[in-house]
Amino acid sequence: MNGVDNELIKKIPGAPVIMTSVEWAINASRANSLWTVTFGLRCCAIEMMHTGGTKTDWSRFGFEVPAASPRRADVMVVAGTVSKKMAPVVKRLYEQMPGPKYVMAMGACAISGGPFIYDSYSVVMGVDKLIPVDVYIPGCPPRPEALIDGFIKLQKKIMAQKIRK
Amino acid sequence: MENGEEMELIRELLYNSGEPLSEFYRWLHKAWAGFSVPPVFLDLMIQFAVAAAVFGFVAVNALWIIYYERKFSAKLQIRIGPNRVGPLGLLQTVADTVKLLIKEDINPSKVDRVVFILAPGIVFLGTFLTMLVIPFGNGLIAADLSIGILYILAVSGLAVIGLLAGGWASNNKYSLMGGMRSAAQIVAYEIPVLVVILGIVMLAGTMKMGGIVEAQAGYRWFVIYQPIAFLIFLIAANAEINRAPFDLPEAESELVSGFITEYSGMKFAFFFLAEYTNLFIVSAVAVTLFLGGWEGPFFPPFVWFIIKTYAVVTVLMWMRWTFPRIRVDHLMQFSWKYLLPIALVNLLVTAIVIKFI
Amino acid sequence: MTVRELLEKIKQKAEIEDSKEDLGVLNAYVKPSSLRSLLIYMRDSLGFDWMSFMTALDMPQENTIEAVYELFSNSSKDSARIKVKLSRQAAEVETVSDIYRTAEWHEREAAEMFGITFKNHPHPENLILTPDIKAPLRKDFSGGDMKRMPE
Amino acid sequence: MEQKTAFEIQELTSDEYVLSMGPQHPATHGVLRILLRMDGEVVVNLQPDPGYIHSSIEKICENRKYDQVMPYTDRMDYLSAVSYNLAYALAVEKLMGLEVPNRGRHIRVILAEMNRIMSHLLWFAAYGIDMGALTPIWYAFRERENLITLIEMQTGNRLTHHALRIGGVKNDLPTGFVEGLNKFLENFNDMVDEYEALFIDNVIFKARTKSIGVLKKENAISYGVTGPNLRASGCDIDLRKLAPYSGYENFSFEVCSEKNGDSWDRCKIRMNEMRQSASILRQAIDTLPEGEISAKAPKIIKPTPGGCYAKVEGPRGEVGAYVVSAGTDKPYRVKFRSPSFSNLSALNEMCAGVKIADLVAIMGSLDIVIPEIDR
Repeated sequence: MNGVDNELIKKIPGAPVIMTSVEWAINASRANSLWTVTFGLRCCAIEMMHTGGTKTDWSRFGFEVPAASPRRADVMVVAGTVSKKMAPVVKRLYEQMPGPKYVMAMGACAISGGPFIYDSYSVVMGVDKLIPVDVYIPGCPPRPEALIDGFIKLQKKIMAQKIRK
Repeated sequence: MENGEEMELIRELLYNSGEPLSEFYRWLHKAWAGFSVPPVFLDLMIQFAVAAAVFGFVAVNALWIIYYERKFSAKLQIRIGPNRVGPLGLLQTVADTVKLLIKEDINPSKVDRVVFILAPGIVFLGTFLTMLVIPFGNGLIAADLSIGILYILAVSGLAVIGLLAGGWASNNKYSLMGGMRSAAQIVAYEIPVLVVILGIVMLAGTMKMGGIVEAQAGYRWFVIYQPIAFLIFLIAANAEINRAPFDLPEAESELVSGFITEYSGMKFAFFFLAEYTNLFIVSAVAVTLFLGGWEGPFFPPFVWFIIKTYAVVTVLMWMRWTFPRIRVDHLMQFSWKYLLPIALVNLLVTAIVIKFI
Repeated sequence: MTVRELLEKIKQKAEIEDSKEDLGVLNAYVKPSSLRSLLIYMRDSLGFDWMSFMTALDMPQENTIEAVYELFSNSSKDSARIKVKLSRQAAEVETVSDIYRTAEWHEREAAEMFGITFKNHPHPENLILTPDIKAPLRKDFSGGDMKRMPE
Repeated sequence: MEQKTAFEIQELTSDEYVLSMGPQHPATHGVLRILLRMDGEVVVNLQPDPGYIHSSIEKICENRKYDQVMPYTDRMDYLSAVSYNLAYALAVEKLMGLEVPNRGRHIRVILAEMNRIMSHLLWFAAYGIDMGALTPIWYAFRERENLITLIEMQTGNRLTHHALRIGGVKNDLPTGFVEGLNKFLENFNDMVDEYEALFIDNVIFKARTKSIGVLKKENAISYGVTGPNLRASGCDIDLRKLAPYSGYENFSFEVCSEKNGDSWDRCKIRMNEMRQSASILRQAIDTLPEGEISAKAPKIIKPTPGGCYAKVEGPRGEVGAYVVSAGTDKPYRVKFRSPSFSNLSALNEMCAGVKIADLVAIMGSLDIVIPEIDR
């Protein structure tokens, strides 16, 4: 339930205002400090590295901290094909991340299986079959600009979050 | 009070903080005597206030130093660095910190829970206690112990217990390896640092941090007399605080993140805070021992102290972003085969020179 | 060395069931029993020190699986393709991973992809696939959720 | 779900333990799992466990028409997509008896060499991170970004170019391409010198790579190791010289080789190869012939029955495509011979008794690309 709309909180004078600004501050800090778990699977991983490269430097937005361990990551960018052998690992990595956690499906393979939809016996058709996905970034592979756009979309999504009761 | 007197007081406070502070202390005691409460409580309160001030400095300084490192590395790497959050990206580290503090705090099911939770605290405690004897200016020191430098060596050794405990308690092979590495590394590099500091103590004739700075007054900085010792101190101290190229305990490409692999949220923030505060402390100690402490023209002492410290911090950052990581056995050999003998010879020469000249 | 000369040479050492020239490369079908001795001979005496790859071809219409060994000689720049015909039901052949070390992984791959058993292989377990997928590169493979491309 | 392999079940001595490196580990360049049997920091024995990105490309290729296979070849090795394009195109052209016009072959060489530089630059970047030097990556990516902009002008894609067609190339060189390439090549050699001085000739780096991970010549040949890794072991085999294809015989370049076969030699060779590729590129744009870029291939490609193995020298070694035709419009079987597959199989040979830090250094110096192994 939305904390600001809570009946009890509404009765306390000034509480909704404070709640709103606290909510804003929490969301803003979450949205502006998205640490990615370094998780590259295929071609998209290279474009992900390029996004951090000199031309489209993603550290400007504060995404630059690559967390080697999922324990410190906020967002998992699934960059590439998820195979059936990899599927349990992806799931486990997601479970190891502390909440609130977000997932971005980067590229056609992570969205739907991409070029491997037909005649393939070992590809999971989209990572959303395994874990909940927040933002989909189409492309094969998507350009760095597209990935940054995806990050900004995720930021907007986070800013619209409400504190639960 | 006349205007000129006021200026004089501010000047006195800035340039020679020790005297006004102790006067203020005496005044407080006098005022306190009016109440019928034992003065122990006043001392306690004052100490609490000092500790809070130091803690505030540690937190703000860590935020700034992390931002500085990000911007500095971006400059080295032909990038821009954070510039979206707040003006010039100044609030970036604030956002990171707030996020880390409100993140889910995971205690994995198979960890040794008590030790796992205590470890970041121990590491941070070691750092925090060291901060107490850093002389920021003339008299601007939380506790000017008569064995100040010895105290730093002793207390900074506390951190290794935390690292080792964290590595062990995580119940992760990578973490354990990281913890073992850090223990071996700190033991190996503590000794050259100790020997180098002995030379300085011989020159200064005191172990008091303030005394060491005063011994260098008149721009007779010890770096001029002990250039080799200064280099050894920089290298060994850099190794002691586990920064690249000596970042073996958390070598990312080898051990994932070493002893902090399993840590998340607030506990990780404490490790992070300790790491960057250590960087500041090492630089501050280098400034105190070798670069004349707060001494300098035009500006008040504490400004000079901060400028010099950040110059040393910049050099250490420059080292971090330039060199590849050293292998673990090379690291050990470097300390035992090169740094320690050179430091001992340096000490011997210093002793002979002091004795006979 | 022309294809004909090469064929003459290896015919003395091994039982060649059939042979043809395919775009200037010798394709020789060898009896499974003499595969190992032939490869040792070719490596040591004819200078075929290089195995580019080892794979298999599934031929359901002939009810055989062909194991293909592509050899190459750096000194004479000759290629040779040695093939062994195996039955689809009981595909079994001796390993050559001790002759050419690279065959170790290639054989593991061929084994899981085609369901061939390599006798005396040092690491007979799967290399790439999970154990629930069996012999996917056979022509009649139909995995549980494999979607066919619409025509 | 997780099954234990024979390697894990084997009896351990009391000092040893099994460490599973990967599939998600910063040093494995993608998702490779390596099972390590460790004694403290020392690797006693190891076994790679690939297959985490296996996407059944060979099965898919059997069910596509000949020209539809081409996009899949890009996605096996995204760092040098043109090498795989080229190997496949050469195999099908040989089956059909097509002759590619001179200009088309030239453009293929330009694209392949650009890909080689891009690939080696990425290796440089990734190796820096492996070794704990965090700055080389940005310099390498600056150069890569320049090259990618150029190659995007030509092919329309940044990584998976799909640049070649059976019979030639898709597009002629666009206007401004040659000027842009010239501008890039102008100071590229200086850049390589600088990077080499910064990273490869660094004292710490030398101490960590010299006489580490030695691969003996006879072992390299037996394991089918190719490319820079083979040439570091003192065997100067380069398919561009040994069995020239696509007009490589018209260019003069040196085959870089070293003697010791250690990690440092492998690094040195890649740096030198970047210089050689730049020289080939310079020759290629100076001698660019006029004419058609593509042979007239039939709309529906139906080669005569038979098999053909074509191989090219990719950045990592011998890239090969074995195409078997049954006379229909779909290939009967396509087998790709990927260099990383063989190179990685020799890892155990190099790693006995090294430290875990050395293992990372050796793996990085092998320059493996995982999807190429798994396919």
